[in-house]
Order: sequence, then C-alpha cells, then structure tokens
Amino acid sequence: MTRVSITALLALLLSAACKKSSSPVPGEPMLNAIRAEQGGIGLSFSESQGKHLFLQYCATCHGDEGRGDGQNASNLKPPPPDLTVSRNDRDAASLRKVIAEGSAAIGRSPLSPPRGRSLSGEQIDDLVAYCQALARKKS
Amino acid sequence: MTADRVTVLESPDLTRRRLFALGCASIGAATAGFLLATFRYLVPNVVYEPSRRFDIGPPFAYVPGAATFLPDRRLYIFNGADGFYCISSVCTHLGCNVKRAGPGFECPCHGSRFDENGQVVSGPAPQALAWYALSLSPRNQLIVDLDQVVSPEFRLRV
Amino acid sequence: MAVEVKNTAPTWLHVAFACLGAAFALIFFWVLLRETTADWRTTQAAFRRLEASVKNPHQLAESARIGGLRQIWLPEIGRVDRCVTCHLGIDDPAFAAAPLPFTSHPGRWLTTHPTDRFGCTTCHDGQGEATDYRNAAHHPQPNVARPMRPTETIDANCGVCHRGLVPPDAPRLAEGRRLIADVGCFSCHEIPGYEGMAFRGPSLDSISYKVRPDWLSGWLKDPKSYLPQSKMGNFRLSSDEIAGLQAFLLTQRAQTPLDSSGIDWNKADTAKGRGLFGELRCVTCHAVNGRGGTMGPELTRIGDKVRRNWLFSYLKDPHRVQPDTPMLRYRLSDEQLRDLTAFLIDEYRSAETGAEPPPATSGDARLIASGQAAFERRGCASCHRVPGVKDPGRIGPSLAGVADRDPDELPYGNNVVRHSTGNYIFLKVLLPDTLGQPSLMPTFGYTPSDAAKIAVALESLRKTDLPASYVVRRPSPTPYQPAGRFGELVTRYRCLSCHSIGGYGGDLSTVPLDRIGSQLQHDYVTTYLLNPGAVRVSIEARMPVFHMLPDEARTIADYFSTVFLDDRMEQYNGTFTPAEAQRGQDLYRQLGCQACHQLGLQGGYVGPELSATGARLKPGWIAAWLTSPETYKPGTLQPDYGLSNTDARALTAYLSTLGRREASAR
Amino acid sequence: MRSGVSTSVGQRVLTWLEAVRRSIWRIGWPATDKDRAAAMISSLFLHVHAARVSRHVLKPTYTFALGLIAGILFLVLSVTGLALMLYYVPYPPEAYRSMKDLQFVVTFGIVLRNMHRWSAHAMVFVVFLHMCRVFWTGSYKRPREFNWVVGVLLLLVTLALSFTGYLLPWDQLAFWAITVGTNIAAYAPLVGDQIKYLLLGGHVIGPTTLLRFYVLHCVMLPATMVLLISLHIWRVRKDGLSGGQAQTVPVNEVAGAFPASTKTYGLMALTTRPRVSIEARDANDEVFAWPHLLYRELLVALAVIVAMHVVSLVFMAPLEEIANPTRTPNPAKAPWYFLGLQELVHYSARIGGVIIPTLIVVALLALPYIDRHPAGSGRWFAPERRLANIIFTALVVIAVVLTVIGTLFRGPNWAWVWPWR
Repeated sequence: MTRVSITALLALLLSAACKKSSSPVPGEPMLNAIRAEQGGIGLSFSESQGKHLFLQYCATCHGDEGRGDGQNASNLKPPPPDLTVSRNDRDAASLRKVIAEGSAAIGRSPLSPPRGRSLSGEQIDDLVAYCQALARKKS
Repeated sequence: MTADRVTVLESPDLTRRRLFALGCASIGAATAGFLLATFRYLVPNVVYEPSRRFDIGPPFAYVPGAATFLPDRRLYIFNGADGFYCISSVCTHLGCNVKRAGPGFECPCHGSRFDENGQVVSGPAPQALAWYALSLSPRNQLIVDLDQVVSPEFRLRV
Repeated sequence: MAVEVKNTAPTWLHVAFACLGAAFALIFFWVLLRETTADWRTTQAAFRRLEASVKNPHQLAESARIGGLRQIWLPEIGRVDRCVTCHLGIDDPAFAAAPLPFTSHPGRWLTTHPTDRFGCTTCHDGQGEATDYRNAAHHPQPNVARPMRPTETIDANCGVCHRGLVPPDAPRLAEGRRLIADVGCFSCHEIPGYEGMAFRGPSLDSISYKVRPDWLSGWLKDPKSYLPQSKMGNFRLSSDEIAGLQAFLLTQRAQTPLDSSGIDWNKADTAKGRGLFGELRCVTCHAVNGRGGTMGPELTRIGDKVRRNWLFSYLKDPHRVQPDTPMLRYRLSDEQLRDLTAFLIDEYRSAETGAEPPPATSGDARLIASGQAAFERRGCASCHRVPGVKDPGRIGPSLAGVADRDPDELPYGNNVVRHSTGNYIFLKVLLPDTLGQPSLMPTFGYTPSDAAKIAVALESLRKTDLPASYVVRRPSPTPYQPAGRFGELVTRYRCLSCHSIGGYGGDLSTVPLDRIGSQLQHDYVTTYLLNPGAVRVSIEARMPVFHMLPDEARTIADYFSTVFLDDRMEQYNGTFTPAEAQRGQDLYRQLGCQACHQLGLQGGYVGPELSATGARLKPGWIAAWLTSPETYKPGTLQPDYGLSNTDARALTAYLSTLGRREASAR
Repeated sequence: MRSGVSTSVGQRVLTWLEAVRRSIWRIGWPATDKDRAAAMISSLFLHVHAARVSRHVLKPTYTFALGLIAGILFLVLSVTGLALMLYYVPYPPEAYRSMKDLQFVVTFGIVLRNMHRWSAHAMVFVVFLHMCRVFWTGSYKRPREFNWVVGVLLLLVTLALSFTGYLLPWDQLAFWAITVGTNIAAYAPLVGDQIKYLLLGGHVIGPTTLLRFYVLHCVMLPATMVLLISLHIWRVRKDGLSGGQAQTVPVNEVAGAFPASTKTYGLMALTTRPRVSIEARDANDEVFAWPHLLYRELLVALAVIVAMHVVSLVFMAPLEEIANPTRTPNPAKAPWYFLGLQELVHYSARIGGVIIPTLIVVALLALPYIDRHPAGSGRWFAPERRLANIIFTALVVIAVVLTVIGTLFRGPNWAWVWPWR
C-alpha cells in the first residue's frame, strides 16, 4: 500500500520535473547522473543531435562552445566567427547554405568546407538547429 | 397509510401515477440505453488481424512472366512483361480460393471461371476477381494495400 | 373501494420508485459521458482541429480515414501498441512543429525502425495497450512493470536487439558496453554479449620481484590512491586481509627477472633516459602527471611501485612476463635500458619514498595461508593468475536477464530511490557497499555518469525470446595474425595495439592498414618506420621510435606494398602535365584546403601536413581519397567537394609535386 | 372485440396488437383482486410467489431482503459474465491481454468488468450475511432444515464461483491468490494433493488450470448454482417464510387430515401422503403479492443495480501485472474471503487448513439436525436460543476478525502491519 503511494508521489514529482528536463528528479539517481552530464541547457532532440555533429565536424575550428576559439582557429584568416552571437544574417537558410555548400557559397572565404555530400539533409537541419541554439543560449 | 378517503383519493392517486410514470419512463429510457450500449459493446473497436497493407518481399523474388500464389495472403502476384500486378484469389461468389486453370482461374467450389485478368467467364461468380494496388517501399520491398482496389490496367514498373 | 386502496402500493414506494428510476437513467448518462469524454476521444478531436490548420482539404479527406482506436499488433514480439491512437502525427512530417502528443517523431528513427515492425513500446516501454495518458505509463505507474523510459536512458532498449559491442546511434549504450569490456566485468559475472572474452589483469606469479611491499599494501587498500585510472576497484579489504594478501603475494616468485647484475647503475644517465622517454613516445600510451595515453598505466609514481631490476627486465622484454600486454618490445641496448629505467625510477617517485627494501625471503606461514584464502574468497583469481590458485570461474552472479529482476525484491539500502532495476544497477555499480547487504563487489570509483552508462548497458540484458530477425549481432572481427617474418614483427612491435586490419586491432591510429600499400609509397614507409615523425601535429598520440633494424623496416614496407593493396588505386595513371599541377594549385587555394592542412609554414593543423605529399602518398590514393573520402573513412573531417575527375586529377597532380620538388631542390 | 363496420385502420391495428399482447400476457394490468392473484399465478416468473402473502413478508427488518439481493447479484453476474465471455480468451497470455482490451478498447468493457468483479465480492458478502440472518432468526428449524442445507451448499458454490473466477484475469493477483488457495486445499488429508492435481490439471498453475477454471466458472458451477437456487426458492415457497403470525399456529401433520385454518396449494390437497410443508394462514394478515411484494422487490432490484453501477463507475477492479510464476508478490494473498483461513494456516496448516474448515462445513450442514428444538424460531435473537446465538455470533466475529486481519493487517512475510502506516 505504502509503496503504491510512494510510486504515485514519485510519478507526480517526475511529471512535474519533466517540464524542465535539466532539473534533478528525486528518487531517480541514474537519470539525474545522465542529465547532470548533459549540462544545464535543455536542448531539443534535434539540437542535441546537432551538438554531436558540431563536436565532430565543426569544433576544431569553431570551438567546442561555438565561440570561434577552436584549436585550429588561430591558423585561419579570416578567423571563424563567434556563433554564440546572434546575427540577423545568420538565419536558417544561410546557415544551411554555408554548411552544405561551404562558406564560399555565400561569398565569404572558402575556409569553411562544404558538408552537403557527407551529411544528410536531416543532419544538416540538426546542425542548423544547434547553431541557432548556440545563439539563443547567449541571448 | 391505508387510511385514504374517497374525497382525497384523487390527488394522491394522481401523484402516485405521475411518480410511477416518471419511474417507468426513466427505467425504460435507461434500459433502452443500456440495450444500445450492449450493442455498442459487441462492436469490436480493434481487430486482431494482419495489417491490410503489408510487404511481400523484394521484386526480384518473383519469377518474371509467372504468377506466384501467396496462400496466407490469398493473392496471386504477377511479374508480367510490363510490370507487377496482383489479383486476389478469393472467388467473388462465396469466397473459396480460386486455382490457376490455363491462363485464367477456376473456382473449385462452384465452378466459376475467370480469365487471366480475373474477369468472369462463366459460372455463378457475380464479379471479377479483385485487383489490389502494389507499390514499392523506400527499401525496395513490394507493398500490397488491400484497401486500395485498382483496375485491371494497373501495373507497377520496377 | 377500500380493497382497492389497500391493494394499491403506498405513495412512498412510488416516490422511491421514481427516484431509483431517475437514478438509473442518470447512471446511464454517466456511463455514456465517461465513454464519450474518454482521453483518446478528446485528444483525437484536438488533433482534428490542429490538422485543419496544417493540411489542405485534399489531404484532410485522405487522413479522415485514420481515426478511432488505432493499434499496431505485433504477434511476433507479443505487443499491442495503441500509442498511435493519440500520437496521430507521429509518422507525418507535416506535424514536425506540432505540440505533443501530435508532433512527428524526431530524427530518422521511424525510417530505420518502421512502426509496423517495431511498434512503439519496443523502444520506449510504457503500457502500449492503454488508451489514456495515465495508464500508458508516460510516468511510473503502479502495476506497470515498464513505464516509459526517459530519452536519457532509452539506449537500454536499443541494446535488447542490438547485441553487438558497438550499437549504432546509441552513444550511452556503446559507452556503457565499452566500459564493461574495459574494466572486465565479465571476469566475475556472466554477461551475454561478452561470451568468449576474458579480461586478464597482470599475472601475479612473480609479483614479489616486481613491486615494493609498502606499495603493495597501499595498493590493496585503495588502488585509486596510487593510480586514479586503475581498472581494479577498491575491495574494501580489512587490514587483516591486506596483511595476509600482501604476505601471500610476496611469496610469488615464479619467474626471476632477466639478469641485470652486469649493470652498473652508477653510470646511469637520467638525462639520456629522459631523452629516450620522449623518443620512444611512451606518453602515447602512458600518462605522466595526468597527460598522455590511457592504454597503459600512468607512470607518474612508477618509482614508488616497482623494483629497478624488474623494470629493467620488463623494458627489455615485456612479452616474457606479460604475453598479452599491448606494449611493444623496443630494440634497446642494455645501456639505453639502464638509462631509461633509472630515469623512470628517479623521476617518477614521491619524495618520501625511501630506498628499495630487499626482497622478502620468508613470511609467517599462517599469514600467507590466510592471504591465499582471502585471494580465493575475494575472487582475485578471476582476473589475476597465480600458480597454485585455481581459476574460480565467475564468482559474481550471472547478469543474464538482470533487467527483468523484480525491482521490489532488490535491495536499495538507505538510498531513497524509486524501485527500478535501473536505479538498483546504478547504485550497485556506483556504491556497492550502500545497498544494505554485504557485497563482494569492489567499488570501482566510477563517476555517476559512467555508472549510469553501465547501468544503461546492463538494463538491455533482458530475458527476451525475440525472433531471430529482430536480433542484430555484428560478429566481432576475426583476429588477424599474419605468419612469417612480418607476423613476428607485427607481434613484437604490437602494431595491432594501435592500428587495425580488417576491423581487428586498436583504434588509436587514424590509419587502418588495409589499403596502406596503395596509400603510402614504399620508400616512405621504410624511412618512416625507422624514424617516425608527426604527420598530424595536432594529435598527441604518435608512432613510437622503435629503434627498428633497417631490414625489419624493409620487410614491413615490402609486405605492405604487396599485400595491403587496393587494385583500383594501383591502376591510376600517375603521370601529370605541368598544366594540371598548376590548375591543382589554384584549386587548392580556391577550395580553402589551407584551412586544415599545413603547407610550408602556412595553414591549419586539423588534417595531415602536406609538404611532402609527393614522396609520401601514391597518386591513386590521393585522387580516390579526394573524390570520395567517406568511402574510405566514414565520418572523416575531409570534406567531399564533389570534385570532377579532372579537378581531382589536377589536385592530385599538384599534391604529387610537393614532396618531389623539395626533394629535388634538396 | 368491437363489431367492425366503422372500425378505422388504426383501431384494427390496435385490436391486432391487443390480440398479440393477450397471447403473451393474458391478464393485462391487474385492476381487480382476481386479476392480481391471476397475474401472479399465471406467470412462470411471478409464481414463485404466492398470490397473497403475509404482511410479515413485507417487513424489511426481518429478512433485509438479503436472499433477494443475492439472487439479483447472481443475475447481474450472469448477464455481465456472458458479455465478458465475448472478449475473453481462456489462454495465457491472451487472457491477460483481453483484460487490457476490456479496459482500454472495448466500449463499456471496463464498466462491465468492474461490475462483474464487485458484484461477485458483494454476492459472497451478502450470501454470508443471509446465512447469519437465517441463523439469528432461527429459521433453519423445522420444517426448513433441508433448505438450510441447500443454503450452505449455495454458499459453497458461491465461494467456488468467486474462487474460479479469480484466476481468469491471469494477473499476479489472480495467479498467486489461486496458488495460495489451492495449496490450502492441498492440506486436506489423504486426497489433498490429488484434489490439487485435479483442480490445476497439473502440479502448477498453467494454461490447463486456466481452462479448467474457466469451464468451471462459466458452465459447471453456474449450472449447479441455478439448480440449487431453484431448489432453494422452491423450498422457501413450500416451507414459507419463518417468523410469520401463523408460525404460532401448530401444524397438524397427520396424513390426510387438515385443520380448517390451514390452506395448501396445488395437488397436495388431494393427496393423502404426509405433509411436509404447510403454512398456516390468516386472511386478515394477508396482502396481495401484486403489487405490494413485487413492487418492493422491484425497488430492491433497482437499488442493487444502481448501487453496483455506481460502485463500478467509481472503483476500478484490480488488475496487476501479468502473471509471472517466477515473481512471488510478498505477501501472496488468497481472495479476501479465504484470508481468515490463510490467517489460520499461518498458525497451523493442518488445523487451519483442514480441520477447522471441515468442521465448520460439517457443523453448518448438520446444524438443523442437531439443534432440533423448535423454540425461538422466527424471531431475531430469541432469548430461548441464547446459547446457540452466542456460540454462532462468536464464531462469526472470529471469522470476521481473522478475515480483517488477513486482509488489512498482514504485510510482507505475513508480518503484522498497521494499515494506516
């Protein structure tokens, strides 16, 4: 009897806590351990997929946090931009174009290579979503 | 309780009748409702049947120019010169499985005969055999949709 | 009349009758109301309203068919999932931005796992039969064994079908399974999926010659105090057990170290040793002061641990004492070994560690016996070989079907947690001694997130009778063991600790050897093996300097260029016109290759340095690689520019000139 | 019938309808005493009652209509049970899945299931109360001895029906309750294990058991029940209700000779065999069954049906996880009406599981033949029967207390728990 009520209570707490996915849930240490590792910001599914791709393909130049401070950034002229700054010309369409066709496609330096043939359309959408999340995070 | 007098009989009697009528009407309505509910209960909301849309394997599994009978699906799959098509093996008369007879079909139960397109040639069958739509899934599997009846011109080119 | 009155029912009966009749009618409407306001009906109504704003009339007519209770019936795996009754937009991209429950499924999962084959609860858990929010067990419910998994732990369900060690697109599961393989949980537990794998800690048969007694007792007390990355957990031994084990282990003298009596340690030059330490690239595998590789143990305090003679002997021939070690056998002279040993012992020790005590010769027999008993009781022999102690097999319980254990039967100690197998496994892995039961399991000192990943991996161990068509088990690659002289060299220099051939081997190197003969030029291989330099400056792991003999290097290069070939590249015509090279140079700049590749003093260092490409790579490889890098290395950073054959050829021409021009200039 | 020259079509139709009605229900709405009597006598269903009944019969505080309520509950159970059979598959694990289907996808399915479940519990409870009532009013005495025996058998059949039905949902509750229940049965000396083997169709509960219980629950036991109920009611009709005025009038049972004040029905008046059931009657004490008795019965039926609906709409019938022979819930409890027994078994398997239940059943069956003194029959707690009442009441209290303890105060490992903690 008591266990049933405890379970119900936990369920209630869990459902309340699920609104904010990053906050710890009492009684669920395993879940909390994973959440703590994921970090504070709540990313959507697409954005978190995008994060993985970003770390794999982009972070060496753009930096793990997208601040344009990757380990290879100092070798680049012009240097990679800070993606955490939200800019008007950085809408989804142009981000998609840069990722798929390279920065040369929007008239900038050719240093950011095209990924349209290595990544699927959905992967590029995920990356775009993550880039926008980076800008959102700061503002 | 039993001390009613003829003079006052009318009004309590009327009340009684009204009450009785109200009770009867309510019970009648509710009973009718519950009867309907019982009927509704009998109507299955979900059915445990195989999907009406299913894949039947890759196109290359079917011999070109031949008809393949799928007994559990009750279908003939044709890999014709101009494409794939599928004809139901369910006789439109009383639902027996038709058999291949020459180029057409023959029903063993009551002797209906159909031509190679499933049109009735003779016998008691009232309609031609059904044709179902075929399509190709993204993973290159043939898909039959039993909810989509098509005309005998239908062909799926692979 | 009187009789009439008497035999008519009294008024109160009529009143009661009317009331009960009305109540009966009301009850019916109550029943009706409950049915018509059922969760799924109101949800579907909301969906219809949403749909009208998303779709055009034609599509609406098409989708009007879809309504009422919907279910996915999968008799093969015994599931009936009615989730789609409410999640109506789940496979319709038009609802990608719709709110829950109507949003379409994120990612590509429904393409790879179509609902008509997998249903919903196969991955998500929850009560598929239910048609209302609460009973579907979106959150834990009484009497529902498997409430819906949060996405954080959903990987556990991937592992039910994906039985391979590296399941695709399930990072936590993959990491958890890797951790299990890494620390060798299967030494003590039977774990499905790890059959045939045996984890071996170092053999202890000669440990008396190897380590200092004071180090041994400290290690037994808490391995992490010496080596934070130790794979050995803390067994929470009592001081009696430690004393016994120490005494017992110090009797192990099966194999004497190689003779180092001729070495004059006073002549040891630690500066030379330091040089060697760098040249041999020890840090590729061994960390010092927290930096370096993880394949071997950290060496920061090696001087506190090992005896000098043993280290000398080990460096001379590691395979003699530890035949399974990934460590290669360098070709070093006794003087070099002396310098290196002295450097390691002197440099990497704590200040308070005194001089090396003489080896123990005898011990208290009773203590030794108690130590052996403890050794057997605590399952040390599951990982460590010691002569005279039988391999006890797996002393822990089998973990097959561990995820199906009754959560309420499991102990949780004083931890206030929801009773679930996941939480139990997590706590057991993280803090085995807090579950209110005596436990033989050591405390491995995992971080919570690693413990959670292991729990995710173990939660995929269910007693399922899945049809074989659902099970994905990628066979582990067949061990590669070449014969002959090349085989000996591969064994001696442990090439496969870092490189892989046919999928078998290590992953430290970015270069698999399968096509290496078509990729690298013969002479370059020879030179490189004799004196490896860095091709990629940004990567810390480097090829060690083996001190290989020239004819050994030639043997390897010969073998490469005759066996590890890709015929398509070999047939490439590598004669170019200067115009092609010129066009290639222009392309190089236009495409922005310098962003990642260093050429001369310019460029980034993400990709390999290109200055000597002409002498290093074969043109066929360059062209093939530039045309479709993903073919040769999925997930590579090398972009696929979609180069035409002409362009690829031009770039190849340019790159092929690079090393040669310099070579000729030199 | 009117002569038909000016009869309109409407009137003809009405006439036709009236003819149809008369072919079915000859009396019409009874307006005269003659018709009221005829309505009762000429109906198969209504003639279980006499045309005229003693006023005593109408007194709710004498019987509390418990027998009637039990009968109505049986009717409710039959109807809902038949409906449930349409969706039930007596084979695991589909049996469990059909419970889920009833709950989630069958329109009104869950209401029916709840009603079946709660009515079954209510019936066990009501039948038990009915038995207590009969004892406390001393109604098992001559000439009703045999009907008491039938009543005890009915209680046993009710328990058997409830017990067999308990397994059918095939959830953990069902599986382990039946496991515990059948193991109590296995304590019976000599034949215990054989009984269990026969009942389960094997050594452990499995698909065979489910099928056996299903057939018992849906066919054999209900058939027995209908038979026994018919017998029971027939005997009531013949023996009359205890405690009426006439009870004080001694009945002369000499063959063939009847006092003027007695009246019998049917052919018995013509025979010369010894009479076993004669009710002394007083015309002034009597009322017509139609409408007095019938109307009250209708109200009770309505009240029961309404109450069962409300209960079914508010409270969900329990359904735990699917039966899992490898996972014993702690504690595993038998159905609540056997928890008194389980509590006894906890103290002593032999005594609690075998001797006491056997003694109880034998004592109940033999009771009217042991307690033959006619004094004190027909009144609640007649002082003449003080000792009998005290003994019986004590036993009832013990049974209730044990059941309550077993139900509420027993936790894991059958340890004592306070239900409010």
